[in-house]
Order: sequence, then structure tokens, then C-alpha cells
Amino acid sequence: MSDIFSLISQSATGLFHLVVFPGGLFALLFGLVLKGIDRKVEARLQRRVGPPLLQPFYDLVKLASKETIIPETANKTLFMYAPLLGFTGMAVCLALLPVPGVYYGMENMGDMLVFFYLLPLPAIALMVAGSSSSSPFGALGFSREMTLMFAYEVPLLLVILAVAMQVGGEGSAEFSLRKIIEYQREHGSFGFTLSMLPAFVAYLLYLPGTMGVPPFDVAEAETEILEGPLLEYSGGLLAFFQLTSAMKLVIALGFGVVMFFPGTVAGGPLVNIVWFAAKCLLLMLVALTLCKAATARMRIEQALSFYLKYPATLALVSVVLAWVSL
Amino acid sequence: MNLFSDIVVRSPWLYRINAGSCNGCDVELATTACIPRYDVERLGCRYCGSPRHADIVLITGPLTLRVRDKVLRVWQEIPEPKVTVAVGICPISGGVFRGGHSIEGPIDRYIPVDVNVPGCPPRPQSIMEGVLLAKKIWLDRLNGIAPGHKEERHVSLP
Amino acid sequence: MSEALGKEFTLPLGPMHVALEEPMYFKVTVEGERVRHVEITSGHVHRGMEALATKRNLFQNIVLTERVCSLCSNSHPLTYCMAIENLAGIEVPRRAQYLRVLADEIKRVASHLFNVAILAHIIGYKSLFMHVMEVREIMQDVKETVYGNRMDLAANTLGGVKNDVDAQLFGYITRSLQRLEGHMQEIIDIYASNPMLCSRTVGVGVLPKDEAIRYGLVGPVARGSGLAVDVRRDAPYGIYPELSFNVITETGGDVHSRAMVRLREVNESISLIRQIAANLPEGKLTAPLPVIPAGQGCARTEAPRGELFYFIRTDESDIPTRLKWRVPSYMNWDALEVMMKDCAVADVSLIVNSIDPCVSCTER
Amino acid sequence: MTPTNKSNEIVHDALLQATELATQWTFDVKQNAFGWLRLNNTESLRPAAKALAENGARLCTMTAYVEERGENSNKKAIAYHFALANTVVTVTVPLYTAGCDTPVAVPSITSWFRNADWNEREFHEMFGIDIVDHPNPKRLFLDERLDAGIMSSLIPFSAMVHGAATRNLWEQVMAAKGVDITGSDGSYGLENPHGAPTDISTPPIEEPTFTPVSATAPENGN
Repeated sequence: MSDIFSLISQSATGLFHLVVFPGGLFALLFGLVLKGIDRKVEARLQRRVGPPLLQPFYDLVKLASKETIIPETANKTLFMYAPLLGFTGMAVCLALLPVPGVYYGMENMGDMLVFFYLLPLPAIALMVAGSSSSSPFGALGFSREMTLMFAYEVPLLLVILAVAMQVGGEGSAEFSLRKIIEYQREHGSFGFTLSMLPAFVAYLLYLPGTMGVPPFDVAEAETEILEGPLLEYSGGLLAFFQLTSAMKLVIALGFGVVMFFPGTVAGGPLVNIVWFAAKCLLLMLVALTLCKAATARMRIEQALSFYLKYPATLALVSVVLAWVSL
Repeated sequence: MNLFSDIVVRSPWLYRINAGSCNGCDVELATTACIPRYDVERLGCRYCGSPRHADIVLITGPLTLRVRDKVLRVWQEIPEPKVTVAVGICPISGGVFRGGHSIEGPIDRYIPVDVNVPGCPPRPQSIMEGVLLAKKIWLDRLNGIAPGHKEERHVSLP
Repeated sequence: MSEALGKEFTLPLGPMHVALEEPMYFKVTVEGERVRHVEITSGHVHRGMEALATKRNLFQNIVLTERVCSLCSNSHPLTYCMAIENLAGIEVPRRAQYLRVLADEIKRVASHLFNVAILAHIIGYKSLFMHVMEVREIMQDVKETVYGNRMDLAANTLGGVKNDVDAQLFGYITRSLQRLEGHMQEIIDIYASNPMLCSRTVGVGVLPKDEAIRYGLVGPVARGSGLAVDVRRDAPYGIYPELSFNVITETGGDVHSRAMVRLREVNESISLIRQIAANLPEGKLTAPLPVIPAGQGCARTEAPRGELFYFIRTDESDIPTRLKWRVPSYMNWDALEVMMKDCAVADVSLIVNSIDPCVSCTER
Repeated sequence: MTPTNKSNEIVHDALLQATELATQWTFDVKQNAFGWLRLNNTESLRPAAKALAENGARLCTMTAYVEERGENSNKKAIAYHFALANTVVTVTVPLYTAGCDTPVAVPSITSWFRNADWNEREFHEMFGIDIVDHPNPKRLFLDERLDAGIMSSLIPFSAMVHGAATRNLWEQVMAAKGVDITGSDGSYGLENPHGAPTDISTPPIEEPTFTPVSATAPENGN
């Protein structure tokens, strides 16, 4: 009897985490607001008025109301499935995103590795989209997305390894985000730990790549390959890509906050949600908005060598430092 | 329904078709309208690279024979409901080029034009005024006040 | 790098392409990210203007030639008028010659700034693009204030200029130049030294000097390859012999050199406008116009993109029997096949933009 | 008159040798020299082009034209314009002979001047002039649906300039003014086919207000 009860309550809380908080509604709203702030701040940096803060909402509603055209030459199933792939991946991932002081994700599991596996899904969705739309631009976007993904996943893996080894200590690694947050509560945030600083910088550099913003917007470069994989998408399906991107933004930023600045403040869950959101926003402004406004797009091979040279090396330094327990 | 259209109309994405223009209008609408002084983005507008993403299409030029079919095909690829804005004097009458051996315009022989922005080239301010007018027509179309293209007229692709 | 795309395939770029102002159509054969072959299809902006010119009288053609292209919309009527003046032996009053050069140099500044701004746009450097375009607005304001239009100035007429520029306007022009100059040094520094910008432009789309000669190239494209051709110096017209300016050259022959040539020429143009403001003589604006005799005449000027050439044939009527012009982009465009050989797909629009292509000029 | 400087004299002599014809020189008010040379027939074109190329000339462009205005004139000629040591030398080649005005084909000069390629293709399509030995004889600008030689066919001006604006626009404007001009044929009536009438004179713009450009306007106005 109690088993069934706990199962129901478990799945009910699971559903809550998936649909309301931290996934679902919360992440969607938060992600779209972040995108709105991103565009507004970028515009202000360029001395423009910029779009309204809620522009991403308007865009989404508009797209959902538009006619969805599926090109005749496209592989229809894949073409329709691709945006859902990224969307569901991100939805699941969000249900696991810890919000320090409020929610700690899964118990005793290597959920960090789950993040590592799920985070590339939107990029894979773009690749599927690119190859199914049967346009040469889609194909080029496919190949660029693939190269870029390889480029930024290497430093990400090393960052994750560095954090896990620092927490695990003595040559072992700990992949549970809950443990990582607890460890930092005792030993101080990694963002302020000297040996973890290189990994943090590497993560900052990873963010623009995974979010596909300049200088790493090669896969969707408008002036080169006409938004590549998204060229043929319209209406609701395009809206799904935008939703996915907004959710991914929350995950990528939230993951960074959890790994490097999981500190909480006194005052209950509501305050801590705001605190978490503020940290995400700050991370975004530094790693994405400023970076976007100050750089030009790289060529794909430049992006590849950049990622393998700098962020990977930085993260590797942290791995070594964590290993020798400095 | 009305609230819904009110939200929809705040996100007009623009697509630019050059139908053989002298590039004056294109310079004014593609680049000048983006810069801080005019900033078309404050209206929620965005220039998109794919016709499939567009809501408002801006056409410049007198429509030469060689681009005609391509222009019409691209125009048809833009999902409904859409609003067409003819920028400059050329799409209206052919301008100084009218009567040339490869001029197929005026553009409304083939495409129903909703807003005309005359000028040679029009100032960025009047182009933005045209976009605002197009937004209004789009809203009417969403609310069913103004008929869309589908029921009214078809593009005749030769 | 891209195993999935090992084989060659064709990428249709244009004619409606977001990075190109004008319809241009390239069939680019691509192997992975490398361009193997480029086929250019042109004629999208062919409006039959030369045929139209033989249906209109000599004055109507001033308006017509002004609309060949709006980025060099002063060079066309200027050269057209010069061709007729050469044919009929008309001597333009000195004040009018000064004002003609003034209009030409104002257009050159705006045109060059536009091109380098688009370069920033193509490589995704949005902030720089906006900054340069905003600086260009200073010149747009000058055009609108002095001539009444942001693009087509309507400054020239047969035997002179249409409108006077008084001392008050010159005061405004020089104040605007001062503001422009303040920004120019900064912009030149950014283009010359910004590492991201340089990594995208240096060594890209290289055109060796001997190829530039073989293709008969002109303007900033030729000067970027170290070929010092400039009609203003080689076959001086207007009051250029009385003004001092440098013919800017760079030796790299790549996208970066061409951009630098344009930027440094902006400074030369600013200095030219200053000299005009300082030395403007009093006098008439137009010469008395004789009946244009039957005959043929040529004229060439240095448009923002290079040498512009006009040829006119008249009988004794007021309608030319033939009017032909050849724009600088005509040869520069053809030479794209050298510059785009084996370049990366990412650089295609960048290289196309580096010749400052004027499709509407070229196809007429 | 004679050319003004040394290099022109050299070219003058070279052309004289190649074509046995002297170059005429004219000068503009700035004393820029323009050379004019009219060949007898297309056979002298190659030697002339060779002589020019060897003296470092750059091909500016070529102009094909019909020499006389008139219904039935077919007397075509091509003017080759070369830039040479700060002068422009125009070499004109008539494509007809006395008594026969059917145009003859012209030899291509692309082997000496690479940029002749486009020019030759252009007069081929615009004037229907045939070229011998052209490396890439495809159309350049003219759409395939138009006849080659469109520039040499005489189209009366009245036929070219037809009423250019369509009725649609006129109807929209009149409807906006509330004037009813419904045609007698119901098919093309006045009920504005797309969109509500747009009032052009007073656009109802509430948001946003455009920033005044006064910051950059002239201080005292005109």
C-alpha cells in the first residue's frame, strides 16, 4: 500500500518537476525572458532601442500561428521529428536541473553525465533537420554543426571531469550534482577556487559554442549559408526549435551555476529561485551577450582549433590540479 | 482571438526581394533600417534569410524578365498570411526603366501589393512607416477584416 | 572534417541571398567546405538601359544614368555629361568643376564606408557594422542637407551643376567632416588590427598583381593588388590637377587590403573636400550650351569602384544614337573566378563583397 | 594633330604599321588625348589588337552600334576602346562593306585581352553580331526568352512606353478617397482586392515616435 502511495507521490513530484518546476513552465518562461534580455542588452550595447523585452514570446506565438510548410523533397518523418527530438531531450534534462536551496534533482546518481549526454541533443536535432530537409544549405549546416559539436564537447567533458575529480578527491570522481553542491557548500564555490578557475573559464568559452551565438554561429550563419538547417522550417516546427533553444539556454547556464556557483542565500525557496535566476542572468550577460556584441564569426576550422587549443587546455589544467589535489 | 492577433502582429519578420532594382532602396531598407538611428528591430522586426520565416515581404525594383519567375516563386514560398510592401517607385510603375525591353513590371501585375512606399529611393523613415502600415494590414488580415491572398487572387506563374 | 560531405555537390547562392544587396547568382560547386568551381549567372538586373538611352533626349538621359546604380549615382551623370562636353567642346565654369568634384567625393566617402560596413556584416560583426553605418550617416546627412536626397544627388547637368552650395552649407559640410574624421581613425585602427577581423580577411580571396593586369582591373580592387591606377591622376579631369591627394595602394591583394584601400581613401576624400571648401572660386554654375553636333565622344572618371567609361554617338538631333558605358565592376566581377578559386564556402560572400560589386551598374 | 607624349607616338607608329592607317587625335579641355582610328574591315582588327597589347594597352570596353538611325539600316560597327598611357584610343571596325550591309563576324581578341570575353558576349547577344573563336560563347545578361540582337531592332518609342502603372494602384488610391470608379465589367471592380484601403495621407502611427534627426540636421536650416 505504502509502495503504491510512494510511487504515486514520486511520479506526481516527477511530473511536477517535468511540467512546472524546474522544467516545463518555469524553464520556458525563464528561458524566453533570458532571450529577451539578451536581445535588449545587445541592442543597448549597440546604442539601439532594441526589441521589447517580451519579443521572444511574440515571436513564438507568431510562429505557432503561421502556416507550416514541409518541402516536397524533404524526408517528411525526419523533418517533423527533428524539432521534437531536441525539445523532449531538453524537457527531460530540465527535470533534473538542480536549483540550489530549492531542488536537488535525482538522488545519488551520476546525473552530471546525463547532462553531458542530453545537452548535445538540440545540436543533433539540428543535424537531423539539416540532413532531412534535402537542401544543400541544410547539408552544409549539418557538417558544420557536427564539427562544432565535436569541438565544444571535448572541453565540456574535461570541465565535467575536473569538477567531478575535485569533489571525488584522491583520484576518484563524483558525478552526482547533489554531492557536488554539498561539497561546495563545505569547501566554497569552485568559481572562487583557484584550481577550478581554468575550468570555469573553459565553461564560459563553451557556452557561446553550444548556444550557437557569435563567434560560433557557423552552423546557422545567415550571411553564409542562410541559417543552414533552419532554412526550410516554418511555422510551428520552427517555433519548436526556438523553444528548444530557450530551454537549452536555461540548462547550459543552470548547469554552469550548479558546477561553479551553487551557493544559496537565506530566506526560503522563493528567494533562492531568484538568486539562481540572477546568477544565470549574470553568466549569460558575460558569456553570451557581451561576447556576441564584441566578436565576428569564425570560420569552422578556426572554431575547431580554437576549442581544441584554449578551453580544452584550460579545463585540462583544472583536471590535473584536481588530480594532484591542490 | 483579438488578443492573440495583437500578440502575433508584434513579431513581423521581414524578407527582402530585389526584383532588379538599382540597389538604392535595398541599401536603405536592408542596412540603414537596421542601424541604431532607425532600428527597425524596435518594432519587433527582424530580417530573415529564408522566405519561409517571413511575414512581411519588401519588394524593390522594376521586375526584370530574368528575375520574374524567381521572385514569384520566392513570394509563393512565404507562408500565409503575408503582407507585401513595394518599396520605391520602380515596383509601382517601373520608374525611369519603364518600357525597357526586359522590364516586366509593374509588380502588381503579378503580385498583389498591399503597401506602396514611393520614393527614389524612399527615406528610411518612410520605409519604416510602410512597415507599420503593413503591420496594420496584417492585423486586419489576422482578424479576418481584410481578406488574405488565397481566396482573392492567385499569382499567375507563366 | 566532413566525411558526410566528401563528394562534390552544388550550392546555389542567390539570386535572393541575404548577404547580397542585389540578385546575383552563383552556382558554387563545393567539396566539403571548399569551393571547387564557380559559375556566375548574370542578367537579373539587366533593365535594357542602353536601349532606353537611345529613346530619350540628352537631358532625360541625365536622370536615367543617375539611376543606373544608386551607390555611384553621381559618377554616372557626371561622366555622361563629360562625354557630351568632350564631344561638343564645352568648357565647364570653374566653380561648377569644383562643385562636381565635391559631389563626387561626398559620394565616394559614403560608398566606401558602406562597403566596409557590409564586410563587417558578412563576418557577423554586428556591432562594428552598426558603428560604421552610423558614421556613414554623417555623410548621408550631408547629402540630404546639401542636395535633398540621400542617394541620388542630381548634382550634374550638361555644362555644369544644377545647384549651388553656399558658404553656410560649406560650414555645415566642414563641421560634419570634423565629426567624421574623429571616427575614421578609430575605424581604420579596428580594421587594421582587430585580430578576429584580420583572421577572417587577411589572405582571403587573393588576387595577384599580374592577374589584376590581365583582367584589366581598376579601382580599389586593382589598388589593393598594388596596381596604382587612378583616373583622377592618370587622366585628370575637373579640378583634380589643382588638388593634392595620394593614390592609395596596398600590396596584399586580399580582402583585407581592398578594405584598407577604401578606408584610407575616405581620408583622402575628406582632405579633397576640405581643399574644395577652402579654394572654391566665385562664378557661374553652367556654361552656355551650344547645339550638340554630330560626332562621338568618350569620357572617363574615377567612380568609387574604379574607372567609369562613357561613350556617346550623336547625330544632330537631341537624342543620342548610341550611349554606352562600362562600369568598374564589369571587369572586377569577371575576376572573381581568380579570387574564389579554392576558397572556403564561408568566404564566398566575403570575397564577392570585397570587389564592391555593383550588379545594377554592370548589367544595366 | 599629333599625340602629345612619347608613348603615344610609339603606339601611333605601331598602329600605323599594323593597319597602315594613321590615328587621329582630339583633346579635351584638360588636354587629355583621345585617339581615333577607323579600320577598313575586320581583317585589320587582329594586327591592331596585337600592336596595342604589345604596347601595354588595357581594353576599356567595346561599343557595338548601328551607324545610322533608320528603319532598315543594318550598318553595324564596333568601337574598341583602349586605355593607353593616359589616353583613350578608340579603334572602330565597320562590319559591312560597300554595297553589302549584312554584318560579318568579328574575330575575338580575348587572346590578347582577357576582359574582352564579357564585352564580346554582350554585343553578340545585344546586337546579334557573331564572333569567331570566342572561348565561352554563352549569353551574358540577356534572358533566353528575348531575341538576340534586341538592341539593333528598332522599336518605336510609342510602343515601348505603354501605360506603366496598373489599374490596381489607381483603384486603391481612389477607393481611399471614397470615389467609386467601379468598372462596367464586374470582374475588375473596385472592392479593393487585398487589404483595407490604406490611407496614405494620414498614416495612423501611434508607436513608436521616431527620434528627430535634428541632432544631425544643419544648424540654421536652408
